[in-house]
Amino acid sequence: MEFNSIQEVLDFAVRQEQKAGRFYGLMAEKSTDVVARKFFREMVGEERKHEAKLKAIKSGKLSGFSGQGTPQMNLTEVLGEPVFREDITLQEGLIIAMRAEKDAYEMYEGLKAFARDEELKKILEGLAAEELEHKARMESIYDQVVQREN
Amino acid sequence: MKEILKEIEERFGPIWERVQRPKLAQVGIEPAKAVPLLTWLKEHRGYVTLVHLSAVDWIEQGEFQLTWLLGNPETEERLMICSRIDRENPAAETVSGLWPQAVTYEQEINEMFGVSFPGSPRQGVPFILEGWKDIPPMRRDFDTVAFVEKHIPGREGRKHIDTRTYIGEKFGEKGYLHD
Amino acid sequence: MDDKIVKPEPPLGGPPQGSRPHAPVGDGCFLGEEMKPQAPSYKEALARIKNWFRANSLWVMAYGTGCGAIELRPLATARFDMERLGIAMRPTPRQSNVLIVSGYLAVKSLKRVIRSYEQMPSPKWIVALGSCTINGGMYWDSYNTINRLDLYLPVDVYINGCMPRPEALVAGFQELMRRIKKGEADGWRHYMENLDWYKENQKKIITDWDLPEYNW
Amino acid sequence: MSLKHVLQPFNAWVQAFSKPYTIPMKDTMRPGADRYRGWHINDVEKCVGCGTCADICQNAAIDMVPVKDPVKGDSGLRPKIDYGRCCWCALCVDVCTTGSLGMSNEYTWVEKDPEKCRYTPGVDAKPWDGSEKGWRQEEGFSLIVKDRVPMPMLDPKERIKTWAEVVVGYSVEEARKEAARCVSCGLCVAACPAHMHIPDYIGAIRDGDFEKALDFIYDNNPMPEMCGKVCTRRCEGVCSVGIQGEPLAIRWLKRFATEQFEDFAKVLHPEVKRVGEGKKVAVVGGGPSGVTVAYYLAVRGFEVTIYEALPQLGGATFFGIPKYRFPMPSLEKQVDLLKKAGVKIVTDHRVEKDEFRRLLEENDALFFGTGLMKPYKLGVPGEDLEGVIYALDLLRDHHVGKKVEVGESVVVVGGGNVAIDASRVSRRLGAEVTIAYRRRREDMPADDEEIEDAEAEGIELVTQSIPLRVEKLENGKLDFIWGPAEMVPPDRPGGRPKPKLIEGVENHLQVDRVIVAIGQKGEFEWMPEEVAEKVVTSRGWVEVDETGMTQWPGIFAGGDLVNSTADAISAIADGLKAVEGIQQFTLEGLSVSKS
Repeated sequence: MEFNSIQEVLDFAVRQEQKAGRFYGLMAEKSTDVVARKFFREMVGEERKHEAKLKAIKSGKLSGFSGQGTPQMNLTEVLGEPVFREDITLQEGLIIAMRAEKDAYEMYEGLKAFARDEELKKILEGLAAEELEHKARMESIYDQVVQREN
Repeated sequence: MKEILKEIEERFGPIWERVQRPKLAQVGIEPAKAVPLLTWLKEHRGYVTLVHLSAVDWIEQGEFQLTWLLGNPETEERLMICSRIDRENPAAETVSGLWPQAVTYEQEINEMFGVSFPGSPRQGVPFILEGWKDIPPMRRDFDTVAFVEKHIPGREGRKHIDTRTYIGEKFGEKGYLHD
Repeated sequence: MDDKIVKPEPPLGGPPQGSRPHAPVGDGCFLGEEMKPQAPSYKEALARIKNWFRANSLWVMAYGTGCGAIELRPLATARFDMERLGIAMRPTPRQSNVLIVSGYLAVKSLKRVIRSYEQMPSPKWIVALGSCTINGGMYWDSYNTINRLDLYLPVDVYINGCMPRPEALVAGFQELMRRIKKGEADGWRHYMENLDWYKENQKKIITDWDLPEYNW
Repeated sequence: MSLKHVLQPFNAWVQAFSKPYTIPMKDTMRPGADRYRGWHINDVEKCVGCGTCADICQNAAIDMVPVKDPVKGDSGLRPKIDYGRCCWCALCVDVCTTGSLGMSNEYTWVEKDPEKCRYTPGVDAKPWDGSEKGWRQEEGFSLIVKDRVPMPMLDPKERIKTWAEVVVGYSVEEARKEAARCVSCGLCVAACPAHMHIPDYIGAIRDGDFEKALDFIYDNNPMPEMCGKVCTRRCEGVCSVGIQGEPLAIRWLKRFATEQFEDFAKVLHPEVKRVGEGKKVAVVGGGPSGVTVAYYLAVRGFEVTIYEALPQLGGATFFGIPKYRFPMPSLEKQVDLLKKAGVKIVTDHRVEKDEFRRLLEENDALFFGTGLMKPYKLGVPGEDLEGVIYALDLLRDHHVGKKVEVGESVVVVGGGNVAIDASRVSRRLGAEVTIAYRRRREDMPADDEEIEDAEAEGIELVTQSIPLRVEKLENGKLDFIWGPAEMVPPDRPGGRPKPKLIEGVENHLQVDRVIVAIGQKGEFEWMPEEVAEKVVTSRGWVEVDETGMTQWPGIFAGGDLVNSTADAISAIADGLKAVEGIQQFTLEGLSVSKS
């Protein structure tokens, strides 16, 4: 994959978010567990928000990415790799989401290596950081919901 | 002290007694015999000093207790003669004939407790209280704080909040068995 | 006895409002003097000089009403030596111009204090010592002591403490002197002008009222 | 009379030039001694506004006045001192629970306006603020009794051999002595989720009136014996006596009061109000929240039926809490009162979808508090191996009387009360126990006391350990592999620090069982789709409004499903909220606004 302009990169990123959104939408439709279903629906909304943010950047309304710096817990690396089933639980759903964000992060990191333009590199870096932030947020939710330790 | 207590018992009939310290004893006696006992003690046993005369309000028993504290300057022994009188229409015999200083004590007890000593010269003459209209203030059924709140103005503008109640109200403390 | 106390008009302690138009500062100190509406400047200067003299000769009536009387003794000793400040003890009210209410005041004493105060020649000042004179102090729930002095007599200076130390007393006298020099210490005038209010309060608490009615 | 007599007085002028005998004016004004009792100072940040100073003041010189909004552990009140009353006895300083109140060594204050002789130290600025000198509470001396009456307990070596209750309980003398330490400030009332009348029942215990104490206790807690034994006791965390000393043993005192009576029904005399007559309420789930709703509605005349899936009411307090902490007879005593109050109890009965719909139709309101009954999984490879079990299952099986095998050694993953309970039960079943916890010891949600007890019983604690995977070994044992973690700061204020895995390090632990106790979730399979869709959130819990009602009008919820703390007293608080809500809903038909 090769990008020639920032616009192209952002278009690609928007498509990625849309893809993810569709994926969560599909899972929300299929799953039987009420909690998982609600979670996936929430994720669809999340992805829409990301999409809107990217579009805002593209049209120049937003100047750049701003990560909140949520600390990483490296949970994604430890946990197993659940696959989608109809009776998927919130826990597995969260792991899937964590992994998806991680994959996206790795993809942008990989793309960065090919970018020749400094500007492009910067925007890819921003995208990667954004995805990393999403991953950390998922981990944080996992930590609060699943590992409540009561 | 033992001998004199024994002698009192022999002469004046049953008494209640307690030796508090080697040279201090307490004797309880019925009111009618109190003044004869005091007289006898002064005239015949050297208890020539009236150290003190005081009263105690035993509101639960419906009695006032009068205590004459006598001193024997020679032996340095002291004797407390206690006598309980009825709280309704309290009166006792005066000892002002024996000890002139008793007049002041009797005047004060008359004012503070409302115990009258018929024959004592300054009964009913204001001593510490002037123009007192309430019940005598040393009686235990006299509510000092209520009196002060009613008659003696203090500074306004103070408001104390009880922490316990305040917290209960602020945090919505409720009871479900009782209202 | 009525439950409610009448509120003073004008406010307690402060100089009376309205009733004394353009009076010269610190003047009009002897009995029966008419307050003149005009104040020529030489009179003002004279008043200032008078006040300076008054401030430096405080003659205290030796009358202890409560525990604070014990704190007055050291003032006469070598450490505090109040005479160097012009403060001297006087045995009768007619010779003194400062009344110290040294702590709690029984209703019975209050009557004597009022009588003494009224016999003192103007200008005269009251110094109140300790908590008891402010709001009753530790005798706040006692049946025969008053809780606040300012209802019955005009106080010029309060010295806080229970009891205030002699040092605080010296500081209090210095404050009184400062106020006299500035012409601010006019409690006596307040008393004269609000006599009815003071008398009403006094009569409420002193039930066997037999004080003479002074005419000034 | 000669000239001499006339001139003699003027001789005194000679003295004008001699050295004065008096001390110079500048030296007469001495500062107060180092421990002089002058004007008050107060460290308002340290002060919690307990009002003990105002209570002890014999002159009624201290008013508690509001200076900020009250929060838990701080009444928001601060002492305002009237110097028209103060006599500088310093009892207020000596009794101060926090040691914040002190006195400066300043003592001079001349005032024209007597109204000004009143101020709030620390709030109203004064020249002597921050004074170093002056009266302070003396080190080691206090009018507050700082030491708690020790609670007799079984020896750790003895107690792992038996299921007997570890805590023995106070005697009458001990309890009254402990109760006498209370300063009745009420800070505990704010901290208690159910806002129990703590100072009142402690006062009744102090006075020896245990019936009155029980009456206060039962006024808003229908499972006090349980709370007296296993409560998380947030009250003790904010106890003002505990700031400088040990907090009041509030939990043990409650336990003492409830232990004085065999049959609560004989002692309690609730005013039975017939307000709810003719109204029916179904309660699904017999845990603390359900019991609360049932009891208080029953005494108000409602017709209440509880449906419970397990053979006994009590919910997590029945199947979760081991009997060495909360014995069965204590629970039965409380259930017994419920029966006497007229609550119908249906045990061993699981409500399913159709029945739920029917209950909804037949009753005026429905409450569910089904709790967190399912464990979350570890989420790591190898967790489906035989030998990996869940703490909840272990505890439940043990309490309903099934035989449980844990082998010789176990590792318990988790750091909450469930993890500690599972470890102590395993210890009593004869295993060597290790607790593997992700965070540090001080971050453990479990009770500190519980952790100490567990350690005393020989349970090992391995902190900052993140499970990586579980493998089966050839000798039939399990290999529990974990990696160390470092702590990173929390992402939200007030959150706990988070463990971050240090990658590349693996530690091994050979065990017979891996017991998972990382967290629990609620289950909603029994609930009709349309209801679940409306009331359940995307995090797996249930949202309710301030009356305890869910998004579905007429359905109320409470307990672990609803609150974030997941303890019994919060469940009871939820129940109380729902009692009010249900009463409003059924009697006044109030539909609470949804926001």
